[in-house]
Amino acid sequence: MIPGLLPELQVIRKDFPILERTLAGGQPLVYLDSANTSQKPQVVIDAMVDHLERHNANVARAMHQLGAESSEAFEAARDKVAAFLGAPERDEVIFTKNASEALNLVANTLAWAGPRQLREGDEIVITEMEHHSNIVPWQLVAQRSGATLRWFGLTDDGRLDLSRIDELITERTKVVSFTWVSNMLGTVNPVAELTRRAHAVGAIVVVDASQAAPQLPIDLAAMAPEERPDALVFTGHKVVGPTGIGVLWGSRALLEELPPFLGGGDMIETVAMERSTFAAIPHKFEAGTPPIVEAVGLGAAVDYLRSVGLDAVHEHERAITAYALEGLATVPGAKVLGPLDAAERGGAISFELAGVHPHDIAQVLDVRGVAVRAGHHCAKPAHARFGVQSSARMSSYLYTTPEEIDAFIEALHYTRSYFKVA
Amino acid sequence: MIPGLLPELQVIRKDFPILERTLAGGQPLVYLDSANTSQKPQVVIDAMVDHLERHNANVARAMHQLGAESSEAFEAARDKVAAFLGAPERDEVIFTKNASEALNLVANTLAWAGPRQLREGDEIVITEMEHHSNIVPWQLVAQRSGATLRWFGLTDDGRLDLSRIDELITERTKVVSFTWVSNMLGTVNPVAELTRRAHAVGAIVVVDASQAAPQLPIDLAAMAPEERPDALVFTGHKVVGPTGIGVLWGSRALLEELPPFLGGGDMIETVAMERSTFAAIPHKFEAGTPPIVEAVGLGAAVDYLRSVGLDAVHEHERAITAYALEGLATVPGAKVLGPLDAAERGGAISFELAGVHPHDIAQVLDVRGVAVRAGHHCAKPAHARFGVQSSARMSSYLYTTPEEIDAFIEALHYTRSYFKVA
Amino acid sequence: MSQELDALYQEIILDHYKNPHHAGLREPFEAEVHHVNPTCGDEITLRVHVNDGVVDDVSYDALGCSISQASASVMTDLVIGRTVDDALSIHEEFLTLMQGKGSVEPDEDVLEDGIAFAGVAKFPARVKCALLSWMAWKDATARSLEASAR
Amino acid sequence: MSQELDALYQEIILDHYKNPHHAGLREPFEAEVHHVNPTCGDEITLRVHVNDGVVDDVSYDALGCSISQASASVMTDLVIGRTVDDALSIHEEFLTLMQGKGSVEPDEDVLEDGIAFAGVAKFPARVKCALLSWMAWKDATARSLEASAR
Ligand SMILES: Cc1ncc(COP(=O)(O)O)c(C=O)c1O
Ligand SMILES: Cc1ncc(COP(=O)(O)O)c(C=O)c1O
Repeated sequence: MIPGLLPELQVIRKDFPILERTLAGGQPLVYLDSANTSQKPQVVIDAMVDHLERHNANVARAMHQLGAESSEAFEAARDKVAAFLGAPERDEVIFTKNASEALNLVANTLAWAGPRQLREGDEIVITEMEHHSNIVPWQLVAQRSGATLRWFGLTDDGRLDLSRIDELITERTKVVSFTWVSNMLGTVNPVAELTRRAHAVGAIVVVDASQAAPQLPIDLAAMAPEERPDALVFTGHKVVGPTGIGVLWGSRALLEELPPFLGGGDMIETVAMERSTFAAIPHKFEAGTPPIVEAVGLGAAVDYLRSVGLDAVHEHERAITAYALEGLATVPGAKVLGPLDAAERGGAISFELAGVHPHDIAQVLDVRGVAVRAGHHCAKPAHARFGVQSSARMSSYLYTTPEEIDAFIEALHYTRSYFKVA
Repeated sequence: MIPGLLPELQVIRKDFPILERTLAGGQPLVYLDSANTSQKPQVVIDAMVDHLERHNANVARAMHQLGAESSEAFEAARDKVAAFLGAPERDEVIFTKNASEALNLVANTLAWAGPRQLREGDEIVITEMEHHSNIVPWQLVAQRSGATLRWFGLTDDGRLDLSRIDELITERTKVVSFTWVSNMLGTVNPVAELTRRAHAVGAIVVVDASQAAPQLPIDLAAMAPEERPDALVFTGHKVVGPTGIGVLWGSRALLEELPPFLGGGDMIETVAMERSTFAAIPHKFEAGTPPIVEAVGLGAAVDYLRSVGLDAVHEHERAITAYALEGLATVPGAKVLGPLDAAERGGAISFELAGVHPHDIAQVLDVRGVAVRAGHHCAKPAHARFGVQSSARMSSYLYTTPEEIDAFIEALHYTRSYFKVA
Repeated sequence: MSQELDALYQEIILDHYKNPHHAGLREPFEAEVHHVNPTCGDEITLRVHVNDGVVDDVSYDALGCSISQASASVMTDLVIGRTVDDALSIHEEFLTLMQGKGSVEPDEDVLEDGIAFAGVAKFPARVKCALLSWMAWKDATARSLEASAR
Repeated sequence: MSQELDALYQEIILDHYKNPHHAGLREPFEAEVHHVNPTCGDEITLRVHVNDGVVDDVSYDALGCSISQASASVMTDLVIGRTVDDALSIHEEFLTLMQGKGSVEPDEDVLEDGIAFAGVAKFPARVKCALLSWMAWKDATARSLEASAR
């Protein structure tokens, strides 16, 4: 057996009903698209069903028994997420609809009147390996505020090019926003170092943990304050939770400085025709009926991951990724984009196969039940950086077995023979 | 039997598992808080479970079999919602996280550069009976754009005061936004007339259908173009669907004129470091992973309502509301806020009970299993208009029985005796 | 049923509700605050007059349910005339009682009529009502001290 | 398994993919468009030259999978030399085939090599690939006509 795999892997697989599915032609499912969205364990589904069948009511505003039960379940989910992140304070956890909204929330409120308002001459620094959700909000906000958007470039092996850090992070820098783990290259970025540098010039740091939260233990409270980001986001559906929910963690200091984002029910203190005042965090940023049943599901999801243990999940991902990288090395014409050492990367592996377009790879694999992603993976600038228009990507998770990797590699060999690339 | 009730009421009740619940002390649940959030039928829960257990994958971007199934289910939900609204085009249906986000989307994009950009001197007209979610976004946007916010006042019996319409809707008016049915007063507003007047001065019309969609048949395509709003929003959890999803319908003409709202994955055409271009509607306004399983649930929900028949639901609401209004008339000291004729109102009834604070009413009722709401119902300006700080509110839905209304009225009598108001 | 209600609506609470102590806004004061329960809209405007480390007066104008009104009345009884330190420790004790979900045994020597709120702690939705005036008082007191320190 | 694939990847498709007809960008042209499949990033830049109601030339530069590339090649074969009206009706027929989910029987007299795409209609995720160049052509043709009308 490969060292580092989850010892109870077969038991874990039983927790995920979809893994029993067969596809067209009776093919068993080999799901290698978890960086796109993860599958859901029964306990998450059951928690949501129980909520809908027994405890459904609106929160905060409803003071009857169902309302109290629902509010308690919703706020308990906030506690669970706070524990999952090691958040210094539970009220620093804001529920959004996905990671994208969380990033837009920060970007937009930084462009509106307030002590941190972005202005002409200010600079926002992101990186060439960002997901579109951590690019487009900043492009839009730069346009509207007059601030300038600057980019960390990438080295040929898919790391951040830190050689120009002194030129990039300067007194003009107001925000540094970057992904912890790249969804395309798998690269794990140096959060502590970048944050320290940004803090030294007085900039705030936003970390996109959409790919990190599923697979790395996170403990915000344990970070040295100067190395702790000011905001960090992730998305429910990639951490075995449901769609329709994302998380913004922000330090109290930052969240209190930012003006409110969306206006509406539940984010107010009082509303009058002349003007309104706003609730304290977290409610200040949660306008309207929040994703209640989704929070219940997410709470069950992060508890599930913690019960397996994030260290163990991380080990497993590393072992599977190493095994997949080895396998890919046996496929002629296969070229991996990003770091080649599993110890330094996350579990998403983008690759090319000489002579076969990524779409066609994904198609042939799909007929064999192997689900991978093809395209730009919402990371066009990173693709452009490597001179490719698109790539195929396999991504594993805590339920992935070495046998599934074997099936994947075998399917790649078959793809080559099917398209007669010799 | 009361005329107008749903003939299959007992069968319908069986569709809603939560209605079997008992509360503390073995009290059966009498759920009269449906204007706050509705309960969910088994078919909605089952559709969500089936999706999570068998078809879960990301949409649009995933091209394997699960991805195709998930995308198809998600886009089928859009078709169902389009049919529910009688939308002229299915691509005019945008999924948001709730009604509040939908209203903020329109308000914010109107404040950004584009052919309809709000400026100083422009006027936005709303009404004194709006939910905070249709007030605060306009207050914030008025502040940021320099536009002026103006208000329709209310008559003593809780209707819009249209006597000043010529002063309010003028050449300066750029947006008129109002609720179709008031969540506090129950008032049904004259959508066609207000829209015609607004269109005559070139203003766009935004209708908050959060309380209308659950109980009135809506057929946008059948409306005369000059009487058809330009945008209309509602929220999933009030139409027997899940939380975490709302709907913005907008005419293609309007949606194409508005700049994008949130930036991120799935709303782009192409992303480059210099600049990005955006997808066509509906995707232009759906940044990031959308509420997939929620859309599946919402699709099942609106199909459920259509299978019962919105006309029949409306009749039922009217019959129950009339019965409740009669009952309230027997309670000494009970005073209903809003129109007293059930034929002219929706199913939410806010009231006061002389000598007992609304919170205390709700508390006593709750001990008897009767769930009502107390407070300002996110409509503080309307409460202020009637000189009350808060009220109690009972709100029925297609599963409400006359016996439940009897229990509610009886509980009010008991409340009076408990607090010794004689 | 009525037992359950009686646990919440103790006679003492209803008495304070009908005849609130120290109600109305008075001079002198160093700080005035306005607190709102955003959930239900209950409001209180509250003034504190601190003199030489002692809470000389607390006056208020409150709109709200029986629990929130009675709580304001009981709170003023408990803190007026005490040193700020003593009053803060009573505040602490009341807070502990309210957040105890019904598991905390109240100390009548400290909380006096405040022990009537022990039942409220079992109604999570009402805890905020009971705490509104206490939170306003704490806020106003802190501001009074700041104002006098300046 | 391979049968299923063969239904999608007909020999004709693979031939056009390996040896695309009319590829490259040429002059003269009245309109050039750039279309993208936002899902996967496939791109095409396409030029149309219409002369006297006839599609004189269609030239293109395409990046994409076998289906999208082959489709561009087949499309140019079908429309170059036809009247705009005839070409548009072929476009219509191809669209119907692609959106038929596999239930539409293609007419070889009209679609020629295009009938090889009948299998693609059964793969919903690939329909967009097959249509990319056709949509670009229609767009460019409309613009060409506008340009000449001016
Ligand atoms: C009239 C009205 N508008 C808007 C809303 C806001 O809906 P949501 O909280 O789902 O955004 C509600 C319900 O809370 C409502 O009743
Ligand atoms: C690195 C990264 N950031 C952001 C996102 C956006 O997440 P969501 O689509 O849930 O908003 C994703 C996933 O799509 C991602 O991989």
